[in-house]
Amino acid sequence: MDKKIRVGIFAVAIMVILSGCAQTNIDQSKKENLKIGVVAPLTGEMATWGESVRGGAEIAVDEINSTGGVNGQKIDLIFEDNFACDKTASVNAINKLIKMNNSKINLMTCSGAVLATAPITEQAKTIMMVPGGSTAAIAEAGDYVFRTTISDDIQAKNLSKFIADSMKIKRIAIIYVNNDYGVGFFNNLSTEISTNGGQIVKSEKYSPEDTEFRTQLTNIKNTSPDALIIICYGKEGGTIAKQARELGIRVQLIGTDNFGTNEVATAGGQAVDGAIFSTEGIDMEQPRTKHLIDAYTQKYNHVPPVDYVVADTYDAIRLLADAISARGYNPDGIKDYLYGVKDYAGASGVITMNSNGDAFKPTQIRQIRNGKLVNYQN
Amino acid sequence: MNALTTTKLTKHFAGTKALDELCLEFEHRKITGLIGPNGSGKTTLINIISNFLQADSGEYTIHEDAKLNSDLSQTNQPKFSRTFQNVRLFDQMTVLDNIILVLNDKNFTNLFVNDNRLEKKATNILKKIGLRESAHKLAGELSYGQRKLLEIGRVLASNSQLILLDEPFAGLFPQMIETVKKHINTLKLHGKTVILIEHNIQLIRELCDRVTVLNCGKSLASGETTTTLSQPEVLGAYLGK
Amino acid sequence: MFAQILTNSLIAGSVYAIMAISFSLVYSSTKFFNMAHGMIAVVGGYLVLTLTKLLGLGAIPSIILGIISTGLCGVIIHFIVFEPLKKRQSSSTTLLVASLGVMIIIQAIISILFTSQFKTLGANYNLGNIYTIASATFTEINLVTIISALSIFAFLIIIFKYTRFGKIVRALNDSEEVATIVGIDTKKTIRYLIFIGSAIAGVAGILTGYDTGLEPTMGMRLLLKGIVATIIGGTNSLGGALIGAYFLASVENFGIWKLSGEWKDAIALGLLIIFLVFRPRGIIRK
Amino acid sequence: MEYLIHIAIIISIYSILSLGLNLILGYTGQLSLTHAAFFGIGAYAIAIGETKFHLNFFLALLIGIVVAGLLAIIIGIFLGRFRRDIYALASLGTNVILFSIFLNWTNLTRGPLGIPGIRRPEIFGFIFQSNFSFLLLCAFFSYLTYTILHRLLKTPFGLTLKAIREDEDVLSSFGYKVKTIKTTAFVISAIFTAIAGRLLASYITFIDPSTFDFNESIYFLSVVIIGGLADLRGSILGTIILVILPEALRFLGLPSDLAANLRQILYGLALIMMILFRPQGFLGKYKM
Repeated sequence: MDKKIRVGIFAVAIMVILSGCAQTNIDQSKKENLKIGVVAPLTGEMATWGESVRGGAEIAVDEINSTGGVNGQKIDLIFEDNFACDKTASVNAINKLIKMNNSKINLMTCSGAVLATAPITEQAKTIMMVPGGSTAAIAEAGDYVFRTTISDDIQAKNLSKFIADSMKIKRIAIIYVNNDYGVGFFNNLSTEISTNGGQIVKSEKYSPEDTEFRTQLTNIKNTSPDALIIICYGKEGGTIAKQARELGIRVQLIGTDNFGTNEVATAGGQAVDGAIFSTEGIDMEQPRTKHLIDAYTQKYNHVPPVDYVVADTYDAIRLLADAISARGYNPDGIKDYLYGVKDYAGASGVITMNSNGDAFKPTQIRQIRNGKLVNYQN
Repeated sequence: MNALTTTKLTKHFAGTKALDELCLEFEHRKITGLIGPNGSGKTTLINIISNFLQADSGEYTIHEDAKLNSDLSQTNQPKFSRTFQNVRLFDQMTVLDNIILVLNDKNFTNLFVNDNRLEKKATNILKKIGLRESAHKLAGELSYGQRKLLEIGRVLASNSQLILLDEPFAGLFPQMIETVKKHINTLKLHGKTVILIEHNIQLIRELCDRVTVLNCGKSLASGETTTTLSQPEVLGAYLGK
Repeated sequence: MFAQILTNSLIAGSVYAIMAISFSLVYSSTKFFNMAHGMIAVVGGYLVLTLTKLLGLGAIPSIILGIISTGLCGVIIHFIVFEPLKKRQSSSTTLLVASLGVMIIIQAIISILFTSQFKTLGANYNLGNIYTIASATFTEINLVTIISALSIFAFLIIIFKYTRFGKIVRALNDSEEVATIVGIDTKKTIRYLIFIGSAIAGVAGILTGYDTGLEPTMGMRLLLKGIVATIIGGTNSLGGALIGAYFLASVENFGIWKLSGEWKDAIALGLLIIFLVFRPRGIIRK
Repeated sequence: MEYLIHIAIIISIYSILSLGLNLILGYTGQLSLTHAAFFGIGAYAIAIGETKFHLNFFLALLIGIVVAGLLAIIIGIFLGRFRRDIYALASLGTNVILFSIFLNWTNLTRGPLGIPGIRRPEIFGFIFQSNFSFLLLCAFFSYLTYTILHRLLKTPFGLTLKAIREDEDVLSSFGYKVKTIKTTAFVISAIFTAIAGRLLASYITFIDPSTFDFNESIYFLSVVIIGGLADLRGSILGTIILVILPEALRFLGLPSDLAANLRQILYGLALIMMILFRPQGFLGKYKM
């Protein structure tokens, strides 16, 4: 009996020593580098988001370090997986970054994870930058919390105004994913649409891992709407469009920022041709954005899965680098700098930070034409 | 006075009639041998009485002798205690625990109260069946003979009046057979009714006061041991003379 | 409207049916709920993906090759993990837990090899031809799914009824001990059954690959619906698996039609629990 | 140092849950895949209690125990009818249904939006604000769980649990009310799981349904199996290993995408190796 206990305790001891020594060598060799932690869903269903965040961050840091870093100090990225946006894993990761790696600046993805970890970064007075997490609740998450992705309510306002004024569409059906992103966006959109005189003829929900939407779409077809808004969280947007077309729904398809990705374009194929979607001010012709997308495709030899997340993360790192070079590696200085950001021409559009630390960017309506994400001309 | 009566007890297994409207009586405080060729329904009868199986039709009643039960405090004491053709013990529990489980007070609330007298009671039952030294071994680690003895120990530990033994002697060494015989007789002395399934006619003659002969689910004969065993139809069907 | 919902149930039901038939084959021979069986279907899809996209084989040869290698894959996994456990007379719970471990490993390996990005087997997808019968529309791939579900079922019924192998399997289903006593090489027969079951699961993975695309995490979803369909229909009969699958799909689709989309899983598992309580042996009692 | 306190809090919260689950899985031999749902019930009881009705932590704790207990009685009786792998499937079903209720009963649980802003527990004016004080609270609760279960398993009740695992029918032929015993064990285990859920909710301050789906149940299952079946110390060791293992991987500095999937492979492999070569887990006494 005691032999087993000794084996157990021994195994635990190695684990602790292992984590201890590994941590110390992180400190010595890279004393002088600036540390930026990145927490993202590198595995599980959300992995395509995680890969986009990793890509955007790595490209930005490579560029900064190749020009000698910030005031001569190189930036070190520390990636942590939060196991498909799991709250406890995100809290574990942020605690490790702040307390073991004492990294004062951390990127966090997934709205749920942001809400769970914001109190920790607030208490530790460290900066949290959110490249992907658009639910409105994050605005009041804390004064050290900033976002380069725009909040859903801004996007919902602009999209519904566009639908009502320039597309003159009144009868709208909505199908949306049953998670924090989908429900949050739907709530904003339904209020905005009614203020703009539109009418939601049918709304249908689906669970995130589902791949079978024919029955919900049949319900929608039955109310013969003028347009179908798809609020999807990932690639299932393409499958919804495909099944809608198969069921004979020929109306205009409208998507949100998550619909406008290369993944949805490949999944939807011909079915999403002509679909429009609202997204951040990513303008493909704009040199900074074009350069970023080409750099990503060249480095990872595949097209960025969720391009607006790549752009947001890239801008996040760039903005932080500018802040550090202006105010040094101290959170309070960086905080004031970030609040003062005005008309910053980033890869994801022209960014102005508002008082909640949310980026305000003009949203843009873009279109999918034969598999490419292009600017919209009617 | 009968300890157990069955009326029209029937049970089918995929077409064949294991028990065919069986009406039997088992006398009180007597050891009754239950004999018959393989598949004549002996084990099925025992399984039904100890509700491991549901009968298709007919019923059985176990009559309690009020006198004997007077001193017992436990209310829901089972009316029977049994052994199994292929031993069924709590393998990954100690030998001692296997016995204590039978001695425990079964109603729900007293389950949370420790009664340390039980351990002593259980140890001397183990002494009786010669398993005292392996009290803390796991039941699964015992030899086949020891496992059979532990099942007998469980029967001794229970104070129910009706005892059902399904081939308790199968595969035992001679001297173990003696210990089991001794215990069966002590059970009778304590006023218990024993139903013994056994193939060895010699043991049946030695132990049983009465005998019931089953054949294809029907009762061929039953009565006092020597007279029943000498009846022609029993000899014909069973002993193949 | 009603016809369309019925067609939707038929389409969804066919995928459930293929999974349920493959699962009931494996379950009747191994007698435990193999939770890794869903991942076998996913492996089938990704094998065909590698054969078509990366090695450039034609669609038909890669599908046939894919199905056969999925069958082999099922047998190999059973040989490595489950046979030693069965030799040790482990309980069905232990085997179930081991199968959870296998599921986790396969899923991780696939996401390392193929990343979790969306992959579709359809070439650059054009809408393909859409058929409409009595105002219910469905596509070519839906038709192929329905036809393959029914033909697999018919094919198996013929084998089990009229061939020697079928008799052996039926004997094995009744009781493994008796079968061994009579001289049937149960180990080999079980391996054949697992091969056929895993191959059919591969078909389910491939069809989903063409219809809604492939991702490493879809295994559990496919499997759960397959298990529910098998139990509802009756675990020891192929007919039961088929009927259970279409019954589950229709209850789900008509349920969503009346309630709303997010209750689909709850309806399916609710149905499982209702059957477990009131009719544990399923619709077809053997 | 602060980080180790954080890890210790997570370990003590999860060990309460694995101790509770071991009562059902290791001692009574029932493979329950629904414990993540009870973990959720505890978390939601405190979240709703605090944000909607502004109860203090310990009052909400009491109400949560009652709610978890009542629901556990119903589910326990329902599950009591099944055995072995059918039991596992039925419990998987209940977990999915409870998860759908968390997700879709929007006006109670705010659905997928989750409930933010759960405050730290407070008693007579003292707020467990600092991590160290919270660690003491969690350690107290896990010590309480350990002693209660330890003493419970010494009683005849504990003995009958092991006998249920071995051979339920023979035990009921001795005259025990096996169904009531099984349900009681399920209720006790569910209550401890709910307490663990409550502590996690007040530590993480934000909960939403995604942490309580059945994949989490599978995770807790492997914690108990690897730690050791039918041995309380085994569950604690299992929790330590399976909380530290993924964290330790963070420090190895592997390429981030490989490391993430490696964690899954390690965890699946550990499960299979354990069952093949050491079915009772590190410290366990019961070979599965």
